[in-house]
Amino acid sequence: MIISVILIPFIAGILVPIIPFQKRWQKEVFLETAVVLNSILVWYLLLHHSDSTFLLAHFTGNLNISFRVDGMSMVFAGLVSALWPFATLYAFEYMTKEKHENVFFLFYTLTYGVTLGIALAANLLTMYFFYELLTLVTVPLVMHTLTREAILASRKYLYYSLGGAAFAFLGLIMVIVYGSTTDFILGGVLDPAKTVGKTNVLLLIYVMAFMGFGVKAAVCPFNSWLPQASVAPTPVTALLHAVAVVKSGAFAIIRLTYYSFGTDFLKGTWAQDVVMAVVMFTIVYGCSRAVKETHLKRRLAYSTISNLSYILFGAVIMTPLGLVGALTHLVFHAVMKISSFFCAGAIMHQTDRHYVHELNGLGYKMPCVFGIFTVASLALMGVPGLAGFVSKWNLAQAAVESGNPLAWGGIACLLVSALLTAIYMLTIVVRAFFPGKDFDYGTVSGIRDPNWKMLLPLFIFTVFIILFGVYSQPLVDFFMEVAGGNI
Amino acid sequence: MSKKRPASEYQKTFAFRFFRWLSGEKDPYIGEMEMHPQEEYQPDREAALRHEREHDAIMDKVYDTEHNRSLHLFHRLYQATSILFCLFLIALLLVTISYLPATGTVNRPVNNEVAKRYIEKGLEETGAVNIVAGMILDYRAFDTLGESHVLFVATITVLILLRLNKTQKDEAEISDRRFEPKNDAILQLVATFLVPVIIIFGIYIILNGHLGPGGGFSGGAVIGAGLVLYLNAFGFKKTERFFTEKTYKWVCFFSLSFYCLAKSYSFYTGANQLHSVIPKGTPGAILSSGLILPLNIAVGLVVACTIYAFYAMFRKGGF
Amino acid sequence: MGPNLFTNYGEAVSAVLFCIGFTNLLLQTNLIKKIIGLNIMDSAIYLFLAEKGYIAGRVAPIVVNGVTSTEAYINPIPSGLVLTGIVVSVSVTALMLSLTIRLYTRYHTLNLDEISMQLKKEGK
Amino acid sequence: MYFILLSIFFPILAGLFLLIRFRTPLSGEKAGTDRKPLLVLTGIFLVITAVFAFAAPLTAREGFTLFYLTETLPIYFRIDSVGQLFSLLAVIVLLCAGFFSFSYMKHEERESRYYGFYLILFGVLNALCFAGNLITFYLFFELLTLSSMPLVLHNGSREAIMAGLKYLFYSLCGAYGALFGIYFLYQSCDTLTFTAGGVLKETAVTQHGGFLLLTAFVMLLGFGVKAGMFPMHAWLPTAHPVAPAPASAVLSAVIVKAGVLAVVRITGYIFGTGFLRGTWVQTVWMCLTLITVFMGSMLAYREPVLKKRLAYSTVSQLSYILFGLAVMNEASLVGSLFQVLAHGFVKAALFLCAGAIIYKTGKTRVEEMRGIGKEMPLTMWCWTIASLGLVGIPPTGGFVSKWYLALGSLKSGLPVLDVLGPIILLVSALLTAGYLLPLTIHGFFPGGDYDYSGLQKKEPRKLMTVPILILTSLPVVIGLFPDTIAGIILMAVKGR
Amino acid sequence: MNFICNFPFFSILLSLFSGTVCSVLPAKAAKAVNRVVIIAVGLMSAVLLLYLLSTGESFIYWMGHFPAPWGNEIRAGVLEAGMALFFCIIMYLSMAGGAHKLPGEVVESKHNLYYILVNLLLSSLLALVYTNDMFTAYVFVEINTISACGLIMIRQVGRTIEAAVRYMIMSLLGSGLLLFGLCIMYDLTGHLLMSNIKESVAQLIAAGEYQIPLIVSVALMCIGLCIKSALFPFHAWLPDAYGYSTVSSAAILSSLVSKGYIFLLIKIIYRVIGFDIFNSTRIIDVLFVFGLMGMIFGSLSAIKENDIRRMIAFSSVAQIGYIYMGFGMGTQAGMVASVFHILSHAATKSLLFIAAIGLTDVSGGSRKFIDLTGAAYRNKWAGVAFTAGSLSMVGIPLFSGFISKLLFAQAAVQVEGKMLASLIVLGISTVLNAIYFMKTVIRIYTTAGESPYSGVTFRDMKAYAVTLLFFILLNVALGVSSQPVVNMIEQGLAMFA
Repeated sequence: MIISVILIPFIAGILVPIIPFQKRWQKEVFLETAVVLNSILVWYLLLHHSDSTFLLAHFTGNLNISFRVDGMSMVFAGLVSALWPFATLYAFEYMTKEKHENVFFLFYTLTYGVTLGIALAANLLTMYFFYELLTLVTVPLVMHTLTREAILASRKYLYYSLGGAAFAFLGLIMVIVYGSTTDFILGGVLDPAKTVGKTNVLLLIYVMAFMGFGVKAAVCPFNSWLPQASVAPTPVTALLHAVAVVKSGAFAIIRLTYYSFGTDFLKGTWAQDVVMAVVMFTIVYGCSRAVKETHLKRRLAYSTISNLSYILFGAVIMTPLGLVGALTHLVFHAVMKISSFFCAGAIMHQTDRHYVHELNGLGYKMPCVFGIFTVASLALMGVPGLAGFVSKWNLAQAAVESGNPLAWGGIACLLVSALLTAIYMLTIVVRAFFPGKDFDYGTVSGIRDPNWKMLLPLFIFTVFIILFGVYSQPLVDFFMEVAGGNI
Repeated sequence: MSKKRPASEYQKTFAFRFFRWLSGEKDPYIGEMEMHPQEEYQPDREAALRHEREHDAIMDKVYDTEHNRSLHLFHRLYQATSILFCLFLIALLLVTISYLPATGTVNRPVNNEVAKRYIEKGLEETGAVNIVAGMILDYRAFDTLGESHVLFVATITVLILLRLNKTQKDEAEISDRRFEPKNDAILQLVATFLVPVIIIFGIYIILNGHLGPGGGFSGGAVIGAGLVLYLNAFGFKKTERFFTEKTYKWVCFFSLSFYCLAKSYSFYTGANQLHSVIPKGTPGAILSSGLILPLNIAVGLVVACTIYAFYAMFRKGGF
Repeated sequence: MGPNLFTNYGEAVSAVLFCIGFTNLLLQTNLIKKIIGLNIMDSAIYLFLAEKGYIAGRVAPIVVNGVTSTEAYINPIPSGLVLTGIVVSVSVTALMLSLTIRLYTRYHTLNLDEISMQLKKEGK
Repeated sequence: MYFILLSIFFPILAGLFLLIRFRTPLSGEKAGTDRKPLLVLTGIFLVITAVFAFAAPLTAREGFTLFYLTETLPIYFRIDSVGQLFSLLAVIVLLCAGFFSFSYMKHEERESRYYGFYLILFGVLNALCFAGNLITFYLFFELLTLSSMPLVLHNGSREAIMAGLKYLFYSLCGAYGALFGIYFLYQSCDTLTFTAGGVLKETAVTQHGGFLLLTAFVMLLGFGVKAGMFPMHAWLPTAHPVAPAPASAVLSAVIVKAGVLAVVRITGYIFGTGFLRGTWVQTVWMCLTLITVFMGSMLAYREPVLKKRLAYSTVSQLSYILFGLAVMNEASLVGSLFQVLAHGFVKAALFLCAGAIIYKTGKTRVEEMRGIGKEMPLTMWCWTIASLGLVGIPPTGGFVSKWYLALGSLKSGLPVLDVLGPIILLVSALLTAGYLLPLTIHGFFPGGDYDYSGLQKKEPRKLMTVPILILTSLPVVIGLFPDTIAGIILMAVKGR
Repeated sequence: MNFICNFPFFSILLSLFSGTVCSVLPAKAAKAVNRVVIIAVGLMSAVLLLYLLSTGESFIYWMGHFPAPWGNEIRAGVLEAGMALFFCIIMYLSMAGGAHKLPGEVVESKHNLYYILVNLLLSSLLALVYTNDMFTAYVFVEINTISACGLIMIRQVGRTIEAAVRYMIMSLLGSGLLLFGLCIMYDLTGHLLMSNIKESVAQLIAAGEYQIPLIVSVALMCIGLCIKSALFPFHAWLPDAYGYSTVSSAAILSSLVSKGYIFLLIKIIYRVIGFDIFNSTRIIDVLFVFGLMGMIFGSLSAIKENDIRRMIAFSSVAQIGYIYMGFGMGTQAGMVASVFHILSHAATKSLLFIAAIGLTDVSGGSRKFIDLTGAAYRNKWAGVAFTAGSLSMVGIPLFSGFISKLLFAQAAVQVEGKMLASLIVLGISTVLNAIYFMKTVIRIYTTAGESPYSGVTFRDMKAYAVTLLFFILLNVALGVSSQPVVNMIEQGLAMFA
């Protein structure tokens, strides 16, 4: 059962180029059916999860590839499987303008399976395995257009991701050697008997592994791949580089911190300070770069960098509340960012405009898209009543509650970043709706909102942004349970 | 404000900027927001060409060994370090040697039961009077098998490197004839006398390999030397009557095959504790000591041919 | 410094020779000189081995008059090793020489650095 | 209860309706002929909202929770006297400015957008006044910024857009500073509901009182942005000149008062004056307000553009209020709240006068306005009276408020500042006279060499003059009955 | 004695003899003989391996009628048999993969000479694997060196000959040092057989005699073999030698020849000196440091390289650095990791070389990256294979490279003083690997407009494609079911002691 949700996307993906579809819609129906089915299966699995571990294969020694559903995996798998059908729907429409569709959908669907693999992995090795695999299946998506930029971007993406994985690997080794098991157990698996006297080394390796996984989560010195990778088609940028891939990095860090090394071991050490400082810097850095960036998708990518570090900030607070904050932002940011990216994609798809200064006056021509974009912007800023506020609130509360002065500084970073978010998001909105006095409306004539395939996901995401903003309690309670280790 | 300053200078002062900020005329962020789009990548042919030219120029400079100071410096440095390293190695080895057991004495690890048995039982077990020959061709025959194949593989590589194909060979022959001492009377006369003597001496060495100093390799080398002398005196035309590449090939093949098979038999019987059918013979006789004599002959043939082949190859690239 | 340096003068000489050969092999740019260095090096080792086999006052291990007593002969093993070593050295020398010939006919120089330069200029 | 909700959500929905219903055609030409339905609708909506807002305090005084953002974050409304006071100001000013803009906005594009956001702003302001806890307050404080920004950048020129953004970012910056405080307060307070005397936990105060002081300071600075306090005042002089005059009036009279309300709320109702009094926060805060007072007046004094001059004046005058709040005793508090009313009406009147001048003559600089009193005597009379109110000449409200402020300051017993404060207030009042009255003087007495021939009657329509008149009369009225008003305020302050 | 015990001897002699036989055969027949011999030896090794696994202990085989310490001996254990089998597999695949290129690279009349060299190389590798005698080892090292040199320069362009010269010079330096060390060792112990030397060494150590010469001798042997296996500072000959020789040669050289020397070094460490004694010397530290430097500098050079085959060659330098790092850790686990890496690197590197040639073939024979653009579309099999090899090199799970990385890291963690250094360098080196291999992979999957070169289809290169497939399978097999292999290595190393 649990393996089937990983395999179905693989099979479906591989079938796409193999089956000779007569018409486009047949392919669309096939893919969408597969994806939706899989998502339903995932949700069924999550709702009826048992605590047993499914062992797929022995790898070497006592290492094995196995899967299990626990709280964290429920969050991530649920998120991914909820978003994927919409993203696929959106991709159908978007990809009408691009070439090599089959290859695209092949890897796109493969990525679904791999991401679920990361989510459902029961131990560190399995997660690492799928983590590496994720890099590989997403590279073709980044270089899809095969332009010079795409090639450079994918190259950088590969270097960064694989290099990061190399350092994350060290963390894996540490857990293998000094832990009692590699399975994920809330509170960590390090064996105190083995770690005596090795604390500093372990912490150093933790920092390295953090940075290693952090590459995917675009932690500061290793973030430049993400904006570059936005040359990929928008469904990719939206889903992968705002949700699946980058969140995998954050997810992996959470796993590493809470489930492998254990917060008891890490909390209050210099390692925590170091990673927190890095994360805080990234929060501010990402935003300030976003302000300077004029390419729309790259700007959003920088925003993603900063927001990912929110999640990590929650994670490195290393308290249950921190985890709650991280999870909240993990989910909420996914919805907000995917919606803003889809807006960007819709704009690019309808108008072929990529730069912020080209968006003047489009707000009147594409009211739906820009309305949704505005909502997403406000949510990202953290206006109360929208999703962003709740997650930021949780993060900040966790930081306050932790009593760590550095974390208090982190709150300041969050707020600075919120201000910068306002700058880089609202300037777009203002441009679109208030183009200025001498704006020539002739330049935007003939532009209109995209069709329902694009708008439907957007609307649904917007509803969720608002819903989460005003009624997030069950979800947050669920996260509490997860963080408390009750699920 | 007693003295009037020009406006441009005034505008640079801190006070002016402060005042502008105070009165809300200056915004810290405005300059940041209105940016020009980033330039699309344009393949610039001019730049590429220029780059190429620069590259060439740099390469010229790098390969200009005459005038490259850093290269000279590097060479000097390399030499100096090498010499230092070698001096260090000498010192190290000398120190090591100073700790080694004293040469010429009996009580050394070297003079242990191994040597003792070779000397005491060698004659009995191998039938060879020459203990060294017995040792290398019987006790430690595997090494020697390897050794002969070293020679073989060396010949093969020389062949690969220097053997010419048909057309090249003809050209080489023409140019070779030009330098060949033609009909040098003294040489030919001396050779007429010496070559048989040398070859017979070589044969003697081979055949007595198990009885006294000598053996396949040394004998073969002597024979080879005789052949080389003959070649030098009389030229390829004469030698090709009896010695061509084909001859060489088959002689080598048969000798080595014999060597291999014979030794295989010996190893196989030895390892499986089987009785070997090869008789040891009477120690001291020519026909004695089991396989050693035939092996010496085989090695001798191979070596003789190889020495000749080396010479021919070096000189002309063929036979 | 150990006690036996002057007793082992033969080995000492061989060590010095070895290093001379080694240095030549490393430093000489002329290929022929390199090969000479190689041969010096090999010969040094043979000298070393010969010294190892030597025992004062004894003769070569060829059985004379059926005397098979350890007191009579020197150690035969090093001699055997030298014999094998010589063949190897001959083979290697032949190979090196043929390589040198090949390079000389192609580049008309024996200087390895110059050959490298020319190769790089060829750009292949 | 319903009236509260209605007063909040009716204008917001009405505004959204206007925005969608009267979408102006894209070509950018003026709406022109079909202004009427828009104006009528807007007028009706405004009046209805005002009625709701007035009715709200009469019908319900206990609080209620609308919904929960998260389990512990209720959106909670409650009406208390301070809120009511601010609501009163807001409703009057918004009504007057709204009607004024019916004629003023004739020469601007995209009126429907203006009115839509105006109505939304109305609702948000009501919500802000009636907000019962800090989270609710914060929510609407953010929305206030967002909904007022379109008014600022309404005219669409590049400067306007830049000014709008500047306003937005300064305000958000302040709001986030406040949010920083809220994060910490949440853990150190029993509840975030506004309660007179503060809600700080005893334990929190003893444990990290120093940090809480810092928090308070950050929050004061943050909310102070909206109130134009010194280090973050720069948005005001940028935003005012480019905004339409009625928008400026609202901005200057009401929206900045939201900052004041915020400061009142956090000092009086969250931290409690007892916690802040006598600390370094109070000292620094007072210094900042005094600097602002003086600086604002000086800048206004040397500013040639009329609306900008008024903006600087707002900076200066608002800090009177903040100074009063910072002194933190009863008299000063009364003075502050009195000043809120007085300044609100006066500044609205002044801006509307300026708007009328601009609307009729297109003149923006002070030196161009010689002889304007001959052209627009009614407007200029109003201007003069309002100016006197701002300067603090009895019997206007300005005098009363300043009196109370000085009284409070002198009674506070703070070292140095208790005397320095009134002195600076006095100097600033002189400067105020210096920058406002020349317009009157030159307007009515342009001097001997003035050429009267080019003058013509330019008095605006009634739709403009009536709001100005109302707004001008109000400060005089409250100045005439200072004791009554002060009594009411005192009651409000005490009964909080 | 079981008949199977003859197999090591048979395989050595068979390959030696086939070398001789090939000298009189025409090219076609020589090729057939070569293939048959490799297969036969492989089968024998496989049978032997099974036999050894079932008996669980190693055996000594007399080469002649005399037992140790008088006669020559060979010895077979699990590790030896496994290595022999593996070498055969790699060699067969390399030969098969490069066969179609041979006519273009080597003059027709010299083909049989080529096969002679290959056969002799195989025999020398087998002898190095099986030998129990130091001097035999020396002799076969020389055969190995000379035949490797022959394989380098059989494609006669200027570069290869120069590379061969450089290779010979370095090798001869190495041989000289090895021989000298050997002689000193002989002088100290009076033995040439490994088992006997080990006993004597243990006695010497116990008695505290001849410490300095002993260490110097070990050091000389180690340095000699390091030079021969192209450890970092001695790698100057390597790129040209691997980069310009024939395909099969490059594959064999990189994956087998240097591994033969390394395996000999392992034997010396275990069987001659004794693992613990070796570890107590400072030599392992030197090896460790040079290993680490090799990992870094090899990769750096590879990044700078603009020629695909030279790049792969430089990558070998780095990979050999890994192996020496494993030695340098001085633990059993490190050694296991190194041995596993020998296997994994051999499987991967030959795959890369063979795949690279497929790519260069469809790019007009140029190995410059710029010409390789889009090559993977023109030759799909080679593209996939190169990608697989690269991923293995980078250490992606499922491929063999990951396991060796895992083993190295696990081993490193257990070493107190060297843990951080090795882990960090491991990480950095993986990053560097990723950079140059992924650069290439992306390059070959890039289409830059119309390519002037035409592609090939599966029909054109069946044998080649199948070879690549087998290579990939081998790689994946090593990566997925590594546990038996690791167990075997552990068992084999245990047998060494």
